[in-house]
Amino acid sequence: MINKVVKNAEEAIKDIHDGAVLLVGGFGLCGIPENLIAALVKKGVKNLTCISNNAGVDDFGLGLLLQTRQIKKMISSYVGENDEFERQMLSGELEVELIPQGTLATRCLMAGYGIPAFYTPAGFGTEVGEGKESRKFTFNGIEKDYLMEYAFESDFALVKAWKGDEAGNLIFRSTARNFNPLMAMAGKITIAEVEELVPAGTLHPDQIHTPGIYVHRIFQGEKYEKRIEQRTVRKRN
Amino acid sequence: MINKVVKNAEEAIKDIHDGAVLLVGGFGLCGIPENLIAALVKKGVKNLTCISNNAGVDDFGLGLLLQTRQIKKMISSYVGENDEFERQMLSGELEVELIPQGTLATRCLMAGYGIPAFYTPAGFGTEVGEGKESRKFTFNGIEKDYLMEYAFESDFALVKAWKGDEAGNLIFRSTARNFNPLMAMAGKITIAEVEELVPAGTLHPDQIHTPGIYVHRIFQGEKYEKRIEQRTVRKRN
Amino acid sequence: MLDKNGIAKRIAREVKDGMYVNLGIGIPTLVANFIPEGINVVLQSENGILGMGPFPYEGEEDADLINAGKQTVTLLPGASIFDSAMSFGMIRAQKVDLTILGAMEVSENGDIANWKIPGKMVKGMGGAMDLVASAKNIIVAMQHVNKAGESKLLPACTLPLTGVRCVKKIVTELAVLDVLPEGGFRLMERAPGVSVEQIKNATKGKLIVEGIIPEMEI
Amino acid sequence: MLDKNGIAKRIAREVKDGMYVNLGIGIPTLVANFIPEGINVVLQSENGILGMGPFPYEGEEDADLINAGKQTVTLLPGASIFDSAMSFGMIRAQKVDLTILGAMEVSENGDIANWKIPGKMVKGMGGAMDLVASAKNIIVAMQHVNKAGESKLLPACTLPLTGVRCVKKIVTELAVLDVLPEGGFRLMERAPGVSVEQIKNATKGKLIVEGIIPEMEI
Repeated sequence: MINKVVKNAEEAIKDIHDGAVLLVGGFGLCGIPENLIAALVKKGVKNLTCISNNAGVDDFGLGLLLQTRQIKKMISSYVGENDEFERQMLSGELEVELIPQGTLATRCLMAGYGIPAFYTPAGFGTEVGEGKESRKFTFNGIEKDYLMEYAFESDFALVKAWKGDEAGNLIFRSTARNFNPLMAMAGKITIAEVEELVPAGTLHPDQIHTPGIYVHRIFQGEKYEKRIEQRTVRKRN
Repeated sequence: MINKVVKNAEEAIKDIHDGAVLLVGGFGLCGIPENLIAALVKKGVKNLTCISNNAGVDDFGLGLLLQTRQIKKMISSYVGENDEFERQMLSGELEVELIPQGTLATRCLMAGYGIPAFYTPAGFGTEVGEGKESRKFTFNGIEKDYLMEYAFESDFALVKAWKGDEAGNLIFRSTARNFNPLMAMAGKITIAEVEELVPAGTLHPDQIHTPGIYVHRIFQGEKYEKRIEQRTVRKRN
Repeated sequence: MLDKNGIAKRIAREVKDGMYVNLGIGIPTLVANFIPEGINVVLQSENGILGMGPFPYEGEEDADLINAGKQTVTLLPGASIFDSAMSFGMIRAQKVDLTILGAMEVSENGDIANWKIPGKMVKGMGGAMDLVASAKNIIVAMQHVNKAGESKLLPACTLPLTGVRCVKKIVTELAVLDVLPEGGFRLMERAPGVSVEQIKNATKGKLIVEGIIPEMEI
Repeated sequence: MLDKNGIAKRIAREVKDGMYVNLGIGIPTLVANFIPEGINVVLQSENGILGMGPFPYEGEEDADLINAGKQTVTLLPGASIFDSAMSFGMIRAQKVDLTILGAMEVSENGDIANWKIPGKMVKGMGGAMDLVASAKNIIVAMQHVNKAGESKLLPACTLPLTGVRCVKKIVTELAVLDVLPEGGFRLMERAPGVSVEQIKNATKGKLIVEGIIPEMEI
């Protein structure tokens, strides 16, 4: 067993530098690395490029790093719900690249699997396809146009899991899984915060979502807020 | 919940026809669909193309379908351990295509993910690369030559899981996982046999390896032999 | 003329037993409320759910369990959870049988525009481009005309596209229309109390009216 | 001159703390027996294991738990199981630090042939082509000459290739040799009791001998 445990978020991000390219897990505010984002705010690193499906809300998630103007560029699929984001984007302070959600997810997967390029139909014939190579393939009898997309290159991946062990193995809970295992695989250096850190041998080998080989540093996070963006409920009859 | 349960192996394979292309799960004799193979022998369909990492041994696994000369072509990565296989191959009765194991696995994954083509370095500069498109990519600063490989097209996938539910969700046990979840995703029609079939709602949603959407028919298999190919042990001190 | 629930109710009739269905935000979400008893359907949410259930009872919300609209939801028996690559993988591999989504514009050859208005804040395409590029069957739920009274069924989209030649059927407050493979909106049904003339006036793209157009049953 | 265990023992010294290692069948498998205490290494088996342990105790074999050589094995604490696509994914992404495998021939530019002899029954490449095409660091464990007494370290391979320009180091019963990026086998160490002359005679490819070649410590 190779021990991946670090003390806390500050130690985990100590070598994240100005200008770093970060993959940040989560979908909306669900499954985001709360402690790592807080540590980045505290550290004050600047000119970050963040690849993350969304950009948080004004006062939570990646929105916190937008407030402090630490992000130079966002690569996302959907960035609503954030006034400061909108202001920075419209004023040109913030660079934004929008890409289809499935392409975003798959570019992470391919990085984790060492596949530099692949073909997907998403965005063909739209402005997403402009300037990209395209090619026709026939699969199962259906001919279609596909765009060639590339695996993501990045410096660090910051992910959040439910449980993790000393060997860096991760288990995610419910839809907090989302992009987290994919970004964990894609990171050149992957940092995982977990709600519960357990000794090696505690997690069942068949139930591990992300094997520890993909995780370089792990720590147990503190005071998870796990904010709900849209609290929708029904009444009991 | 969409119910995928069929009565038994015979019913599950009733429409597998002469000349069908089958993906067959398992690694060596580990995690092979024993009941489905037996049913194919009984049914007597001929001229099958089997995509499977290995070809079984003389009297077990796909070796049974070789004994009865039901297989026209094998697509595998490694085919030792089988005298009848060797005889048919050398006599030209059996067509054999050998492809790298990682390429085999990934061609299944890509079929299940609707990606018609991807790039892998395996086999570049060898006879595996002959006649294939190749291309240079630089990923994380390393330039390398890659071959373009295609997702598998097939008619049926036959897989074996440990537990499954009525909705077709599958959980694999230990290294009996191997190619099974990948072939399950890749099959146009996927048939799963399981050691234990449970009601929907019994399996934990976070622990499911193959979601039921990829499985068209499921049944509980009988009398699993689970033969061990290389029984290696150590003595207690 | 149909209200939003009416559109959803009519679309629900397109949902067949045994289908895996992805519902977009807005009217499409309402479709789930009208799927008849005995029709077994599994809802996919592209953030990683198969077998999505209704909203939780008050006090039972789980921050870790949301749908693609970021709303708290529940899971039904037989549900499974997976990562976003697998989620879009099963969409791309056409394992999801039906996608229902909203649109700003649809063209007579099936192009759809629903993510960007030049000059306005662009929030992004989310999963829409993946869904429309891959789905076997796409039904658009939308109003026939926009707030300015202009037709949203056009010869060609004026807004940036989400996908090309992909929409198969459109249900609006006025009508049900099929998009023909050779191009054109074929009028299939009129909403209760709506005349063919009204539909003609509200449709700028090529409208094909053949024979008697029945009033829709909902 | 080293026996098989000697070769394995020498290679074990190349295994550093914190490495993920894939061991091929034959001599490479023996390397696991010689990794010193205190060196934490995780063994990968390409059929889907990280954290592979020793053979099970008699009576504790599990048909569902085998390694890539189809032998019954065990798991160590911290182990994980995954499918074959992820297994080769982590290999391709160079998360596995070191691959140790056998060879029939190695050329002076690092090409390797280890899967096919024309005219003989071909069993297949298994995972070897994926491993050699992807690994950051490849050490070949083999005999210096074949049964016919011919050198296996050649100017160019005569057998069908498994991979090109990939081997970094070779350990044989006679010597440790580095394959230089510009081509050539650089002699690094002699096996106990073996002379440089013996190694020269057994090496058909370009051998580079500079300075005094130490006898290996094992």
